[in-house]
Amino acid sequence: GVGDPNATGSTGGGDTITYALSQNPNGIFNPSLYGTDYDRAIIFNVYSRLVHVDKNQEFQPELAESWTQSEDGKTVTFKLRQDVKWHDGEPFTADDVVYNYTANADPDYPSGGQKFVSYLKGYKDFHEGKTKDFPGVKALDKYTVEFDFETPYPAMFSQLVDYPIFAKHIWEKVPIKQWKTDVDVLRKPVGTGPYKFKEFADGQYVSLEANPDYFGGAPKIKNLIFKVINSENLQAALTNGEVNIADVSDWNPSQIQAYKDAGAEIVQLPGSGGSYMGLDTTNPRLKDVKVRQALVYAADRQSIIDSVLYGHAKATNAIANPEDPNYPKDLNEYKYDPEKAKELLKEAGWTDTDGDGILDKDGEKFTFKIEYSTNSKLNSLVAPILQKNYQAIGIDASLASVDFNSLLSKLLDENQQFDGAFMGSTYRLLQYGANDFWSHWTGQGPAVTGTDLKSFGESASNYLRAQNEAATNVWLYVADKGFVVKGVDGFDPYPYETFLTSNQWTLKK
Amino acid sequence: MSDGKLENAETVLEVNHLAVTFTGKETVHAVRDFSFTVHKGEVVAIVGESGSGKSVSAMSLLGLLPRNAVVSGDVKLDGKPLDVSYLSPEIRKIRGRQVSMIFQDPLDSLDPVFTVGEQIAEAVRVNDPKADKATVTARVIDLLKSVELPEPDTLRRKYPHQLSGGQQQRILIAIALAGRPRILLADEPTTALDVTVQQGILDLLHQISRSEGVGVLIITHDMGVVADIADQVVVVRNGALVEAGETVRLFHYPQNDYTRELLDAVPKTPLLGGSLGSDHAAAVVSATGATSAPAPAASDEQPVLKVENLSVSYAPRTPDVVHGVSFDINHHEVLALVGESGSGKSTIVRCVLGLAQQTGGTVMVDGVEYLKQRRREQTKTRHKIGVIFQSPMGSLDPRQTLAQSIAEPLIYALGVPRGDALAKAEELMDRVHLTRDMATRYPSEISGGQRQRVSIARAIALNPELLIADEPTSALDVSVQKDVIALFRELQRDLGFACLFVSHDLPLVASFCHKVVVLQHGQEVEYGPVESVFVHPTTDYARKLILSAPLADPEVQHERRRLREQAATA
Amino acid sequence: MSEQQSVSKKKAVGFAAAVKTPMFIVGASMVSLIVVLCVFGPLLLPYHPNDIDLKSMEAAPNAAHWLGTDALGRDVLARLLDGGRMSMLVGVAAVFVQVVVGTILGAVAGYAGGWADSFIMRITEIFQCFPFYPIAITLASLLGANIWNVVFIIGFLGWTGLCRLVRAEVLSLRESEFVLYTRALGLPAWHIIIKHLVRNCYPVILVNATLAVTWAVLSEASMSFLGLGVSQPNSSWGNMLSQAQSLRILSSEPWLWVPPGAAIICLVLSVNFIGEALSRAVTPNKPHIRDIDPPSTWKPTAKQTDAVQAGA
Amino acid sequence: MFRYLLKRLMIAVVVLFGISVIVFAIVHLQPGNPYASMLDPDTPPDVREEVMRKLGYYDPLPLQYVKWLGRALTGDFGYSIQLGSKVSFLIGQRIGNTVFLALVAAVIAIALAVPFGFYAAIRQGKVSDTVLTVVNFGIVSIPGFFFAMILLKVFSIDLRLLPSSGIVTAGAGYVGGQAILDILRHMIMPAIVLMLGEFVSYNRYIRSSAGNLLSAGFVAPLFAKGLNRRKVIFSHIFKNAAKPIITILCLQIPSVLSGAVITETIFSWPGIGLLSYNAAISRDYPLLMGIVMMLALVTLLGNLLADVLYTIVDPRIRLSGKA
Ligand SMILES: Nc1ncnc2c1ncn2[C@@H]1O[C@H](COP(=O)(O)OP(=O)(O)OP(=O)(O)O)[C@@H](O)[C@H]1O
Ligand SMILES: Nc1ncnc2c1ncn2[C@@H]1O[C@H](COP(=O)(O)OP(=O)(O)OP(=O)(O)O)[C@@H](O)[C@H]1O
Ligand SMILES: [Mg+2]
Ligand SMILES: [Mg+2]
Repeated sequence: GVGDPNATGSTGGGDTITYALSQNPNGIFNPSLYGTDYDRAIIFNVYSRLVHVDKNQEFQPELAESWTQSEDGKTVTFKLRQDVKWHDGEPFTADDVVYNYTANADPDYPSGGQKFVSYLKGYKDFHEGKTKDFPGVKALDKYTVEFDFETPYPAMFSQLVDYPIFAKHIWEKVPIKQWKTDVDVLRKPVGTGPYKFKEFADGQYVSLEANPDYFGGAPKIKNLIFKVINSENLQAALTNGEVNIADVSDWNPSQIQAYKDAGAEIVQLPGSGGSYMGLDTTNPRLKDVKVRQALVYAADRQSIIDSVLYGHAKATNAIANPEDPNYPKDLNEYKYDPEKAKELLKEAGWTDTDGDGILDKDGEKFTFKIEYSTNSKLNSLVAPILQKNYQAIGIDASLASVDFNSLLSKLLDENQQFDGAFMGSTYRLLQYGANDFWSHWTGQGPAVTGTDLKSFGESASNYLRAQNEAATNVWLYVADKGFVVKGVDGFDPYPYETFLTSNQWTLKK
Repeated sequence: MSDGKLENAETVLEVNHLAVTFTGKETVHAVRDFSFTVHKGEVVAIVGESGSGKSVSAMSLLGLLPRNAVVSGDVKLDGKPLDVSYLSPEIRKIRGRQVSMIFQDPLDSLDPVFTVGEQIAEAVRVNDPKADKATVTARVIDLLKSVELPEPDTLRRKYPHQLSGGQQQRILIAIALAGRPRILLADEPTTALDVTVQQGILDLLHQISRSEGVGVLIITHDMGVVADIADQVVVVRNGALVEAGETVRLFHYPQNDYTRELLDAVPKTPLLGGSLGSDHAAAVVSATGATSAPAPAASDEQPVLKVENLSVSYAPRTPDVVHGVSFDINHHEVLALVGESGSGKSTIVRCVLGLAQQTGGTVMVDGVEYLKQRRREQTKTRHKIGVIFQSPMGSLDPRQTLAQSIAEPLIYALGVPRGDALAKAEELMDRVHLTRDMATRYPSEISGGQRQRVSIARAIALNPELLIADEPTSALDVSVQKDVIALFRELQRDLGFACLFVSHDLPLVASFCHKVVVLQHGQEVEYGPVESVFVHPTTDYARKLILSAPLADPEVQHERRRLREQAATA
Repeated sequence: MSEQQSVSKKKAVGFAAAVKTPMFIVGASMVSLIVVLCVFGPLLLPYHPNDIDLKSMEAAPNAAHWLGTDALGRDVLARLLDGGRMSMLVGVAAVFVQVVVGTILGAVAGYAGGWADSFIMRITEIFQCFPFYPIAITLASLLGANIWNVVFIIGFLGWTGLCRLVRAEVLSLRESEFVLYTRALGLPAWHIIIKHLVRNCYPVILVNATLAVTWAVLSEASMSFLGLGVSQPNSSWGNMLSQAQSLRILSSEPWLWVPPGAAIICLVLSVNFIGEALSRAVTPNKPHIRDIDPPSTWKPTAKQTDAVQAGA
Repeated sequence: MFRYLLKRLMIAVVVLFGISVIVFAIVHLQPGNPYASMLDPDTPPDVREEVMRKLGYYDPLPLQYVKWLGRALTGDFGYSIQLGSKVSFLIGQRIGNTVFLALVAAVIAIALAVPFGFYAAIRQGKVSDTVLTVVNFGIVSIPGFFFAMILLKVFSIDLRLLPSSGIVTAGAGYVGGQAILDILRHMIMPAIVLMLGEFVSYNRYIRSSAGNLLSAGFVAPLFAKGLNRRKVIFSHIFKNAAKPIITILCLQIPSVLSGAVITETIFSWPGIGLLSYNAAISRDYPLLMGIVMMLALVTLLGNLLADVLYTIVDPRIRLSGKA
């Protein structure tokens, strides 16, 4: 680090890289149970996955050496690497993989489980505890695993990318029911990844050390530390040399300049997290697709990107990453057009009959409550802009901020109605339509299907077109992902994969 | 005691033209021109009305005034001039060594978190810094013995709050004596104490001045105390000397009008005077002016207040404070409740009014146990009772004007319209000789005597059948007290109410009441007509109580002291 | 008696005396100035506090925007004046809730005694034991974030102190003889409580209320910092300050934090001055004797000598 | 004494019970489902329902409370929804940090407040007293979080003297004196921020109680018997002031702990304040209940401690079953 090492005592020596986490990890270091990006950061350095994505967003082998898929898409077979050892020296085998997914389907599994598992053969009976036998996944030999699907589910790969494999010999000692609570096992993860877990100081940091036996090549530094620093303090920590890598949370040029002044460089890549305002399609006022389209037209989304995000974002017109290969190029862009919005509203029967500047229909005024969660600074800037946009076309828009969990549970409650709610999600590969649940939108039958990745992709594109047409959300943007990097070489992230090259990271001389 | 000895005695303290002014938001000339002299072995009493500068004068001699006090005057201690105008090193040097002070409120004057032994030891060490621990302890025990405290060795380990008021006062005296001072300044040393305890302290002071030759300057407003102990009296008013002289002379031949007024205000009480035992009820009646009170009604009539076997406790599961007290009061009759402080007088009053928990017995007003009645009837009975509580300040709401205070019972009890009630209030103020322009004042803006009269006006607003007056004069100085009693008599004659009169002032009781109940520790020890109880007390306690009440008559007091001393040596 | 007389005299004229002290004058004029500015100021400004101007975001103070603009190009001065209304509303309303609840419960507990007292005191202890922020956050999400909830939360969690003070005061007043008198007279309890007990608690209530204003204004700011205060698009000093919570703004855009920060400090400072002046007036200090703090010269000052001579 | 303690403990139990009922109610009256965020939003509704049923979410509220109470009485506060782990484990991990910080802050605050408070009391009404008063007001009127930011800017960014957050240098593995020094350096800023608010209330309180003591009835008699000023103030007034000082120390416990929320948030100090903040934000009600109950217990014990300490410093006070 820069700065006076004596004064700051920063990173403990020349062989340590410190990565800032803006919040404390929950300490759920189980690769299939973790809930936050902060836990994920640790898990992705300690564990490995069967597959990962490359820069072109294609699936590449990791723990799996190769795989094959049957014609009908119902059988997928993985050949595993044979040179992999767990951090405690035990060998990694097909049994571990089978154990992972059997546990996922177990009745006691303390969470929802990975989606693709529920498409596997015999899932229902096993999950309901009717049999002890789960035929959906089996080890053909020590290094071969076969998945058998009831219905083909090509999107499984995206889940394999998200959920690393954990060790059978560690976890089978704990009853599955207690997996989320057994601190002793949860907080001492044993993986196959580039770094070994060393210490979790709750609320402060997680320290990892290099795994010399990593099958992808031993890391070049000795220690990797994830330190909890809230984003307000980041600038101080960076200046002070307490941190080497951190996320950019504010694209304000003067903030970026401040980071640069502190001796850091900025690494920018297309983001994968999208923001949008969900619309309740069952809401009487919003039932009419014209009204929803009007709401999209009336939102000056480009200005929001240009001002609040200083251009560091892409506009979206569906719940998917514009970089996604299945994202159709021909979606309606809903360019900012308040006149068109007014016209659509008029067609839908909303006019200002009493001249008070607010649209009405059948004696009811067009009110619109924009709900957003308090824990995002960005939302508190975007929401007032939308409010102004809507007020400009005669909608009586108001703002309501609640904490994220209240908002979430309100959206999840089918009996509650809302107007517009700010949401954000990570747009994962091959996963579409999950958020329709919130809009209460059922327009596009069985959302996304296909026997192989290609047919699945076409189906996905059609789905996105339908969603775009139905205007179930006011899609806002996918903000670029930014990193502040100080004194580190070899930091080479790309979408979905921040840590894939963490074994290549070195400190600048 | 021989006068000749005193005349030759050397002068210890000579104060001439003492003046003290407080500067600040307003300038107060607390002491204007004050002079007096104290000789060796002599007791000098300073008397005067409240606020006349007595305490300030004493404090100024020790430099114990706040910074905003400007002191001037010629003070000579043992013939050497002492500069009292600032906190001079000499003043600090004489403190506790040559001049000591005994403060008025004993508990308030002791540090609560140190044992009394430690506090005396501190004073000992001031005078003898090199003394070792054993010496100091020995001296502390000596001092405790000299102020006649029992078991000095256990006592010195106690904290102030563990001692009785009289013991605390003795501790203060012991502290004052620790430096073997030439002068003892005693600021109302007995005001907070019971008459019986008071007597002991006065005897002690007297003995110290005689045996150790200490000059004692005692400040008091009680002429009985003066008569009891003082060789010389200095009368002060508005911060200036009015008259000074030898005690007996001053009592018999006061020169100054104010002195005369002061002495006149003292209730004349032949009943308690002289030797106990002579029977002269008729003389009493004429001498006390009790003739002005109408004769008690015939005894076959229903008593207005009848209390039978009353027991009271303040909190559940705590011992009773009053045990089985009985008495009754007829129309036109005044019954006195007397007894030392804490004997349960106020408690009985509260219980009669339903403000304390009755644990046994009955309270009947006009023949009914009104406290057991329903709310509505009970309220009706309550309106027949007038109440005057002990402290004149506490009994008026500081945020109500006088007229509002007086009118309140009329408005809220009888439902008289506000305007009428306020008009009636002004009439009542006339009756108690308050000017109408006071109607809009607040209690803090009038004097204690005036407040007392407001309370009386308020109590009679509903034309009570029964008046309950709890020590209505305890906090007043004699001159104000005299006015209040006169008013009282007048009202009683006009309204003819029955009256329960609580007091610890026996001379006053003797001159004003028909019957008396003597209380000790919540028990009724005597009950009967004033003449018989006071003249022929049947219990030792009553006798002691009656004898301890100092009379404003130097000869009587000297005679009593002589008898006591005889009894002690015998 | 004379001492009692003089103390009570000071009490009765206490507030009047307080009004003349420099502390009170400074505090009161600062508060009045702030009130006037916030009430009438917005009427004179060309901008609405919520007007967004994405073309001039975070602009430094200039001729058009005297105090610059915020992250959405809104005029800082307009938001400052408008936010002042919110902050003061929070302060006053929260205190109102506290005073009403605290006084009523305290007076009832003190007067009624017995089980009612125990019951109310247990409730008070319960509320006292609530850790402020966790409960405030929970309540905020129960009620939604808006100004009235801030008022409610601050009032709801803040009344216990006053309740205890009023109760203690009432307990001693209850035994005072003017109250015993009204009870002996058989006057109804509500009359005694309102006309005598509560009225005599005014000094305690007033002094406590000024402290509570401070507490409310600062709590609103802290709640804004935690995302629970007055919410967008409305401004309050607290949320303006909390939006300026970044080291970047702190070092390079002072117009975003200096005005709300200074405004909070001024308001709190002046309210504290008023409170202090009042409390000094109602609790007169007995002057210390000379030895406690001996004057350096040990001689009467010239001023004192003059006063003595003038009076003599 | 024993009866007194027993009675106080019984009251404490009643109060704790009341707190648990109220907190339980307000937490559960919040709209929506506390477990909502536990599952992926795209979990199918039937799976969601099943998980909820297993968790007892559909039980009637009173039953949920009784279950909670039953476990709580045995010292089991359940598992955190958000973090999975046992509530007692989570609290145990954090409480020490908060207590340490709060204790240091309180000690510094009292160490400063006593001399300043006494000085102001002695100089009551003088210019120096007024100056101190105004300084005090100045300190309280700065919002704590704001002050913290300014400290950060000055000491971490501009001067680069102090680390910006945390308790220790991550992964440095210092031992012995170096470790202590490291912690101290991390603690300076949070302790100052937490301390200042406390300092003002201690200072004001001590000023007024010392002021009352200095004009108490027993002061003049002490001088009258010839003691000097030093002896009067340092021996008599100090000993008498012990009670007010204990009062404020014990009674400020809840405010120190809740003040820690802000400080801990800013300086990423992993304490109970931060934990409670997160628990409240994420409706982690088992954790929140656990923390609230623990803080309430600490508050009550603080009050009790104050009362018991009084009897030591003030011989006038006797504890009895009454009152
Ligand atoms: N610190 C002070 N500042 C201003 N005035 C004072 C101060 N102390 C006493 N006084 C005034 O000085 C006058 C004399 O007071 P002092 O206490 O000497 O009266 P006193 O004769 O002892 O009365 P009492 O019998 O009631 O004790 C009173 O008017 C009182 O108000
Ligand atoms: N409110 C109370 N609670 C408990 N005990 C009390 C209360 N008031 C008085 N006592 C006790 O009751 C006893 C009698 O008190 P009371 O006030 O009746 O005495 P008193 O004869 O009126 O004395 P004084 O002459 O001092 O007025 C005393 O021991 C006192 O301590
Ligand atoms: Mg006096
Ligand atoms: Mg009494």
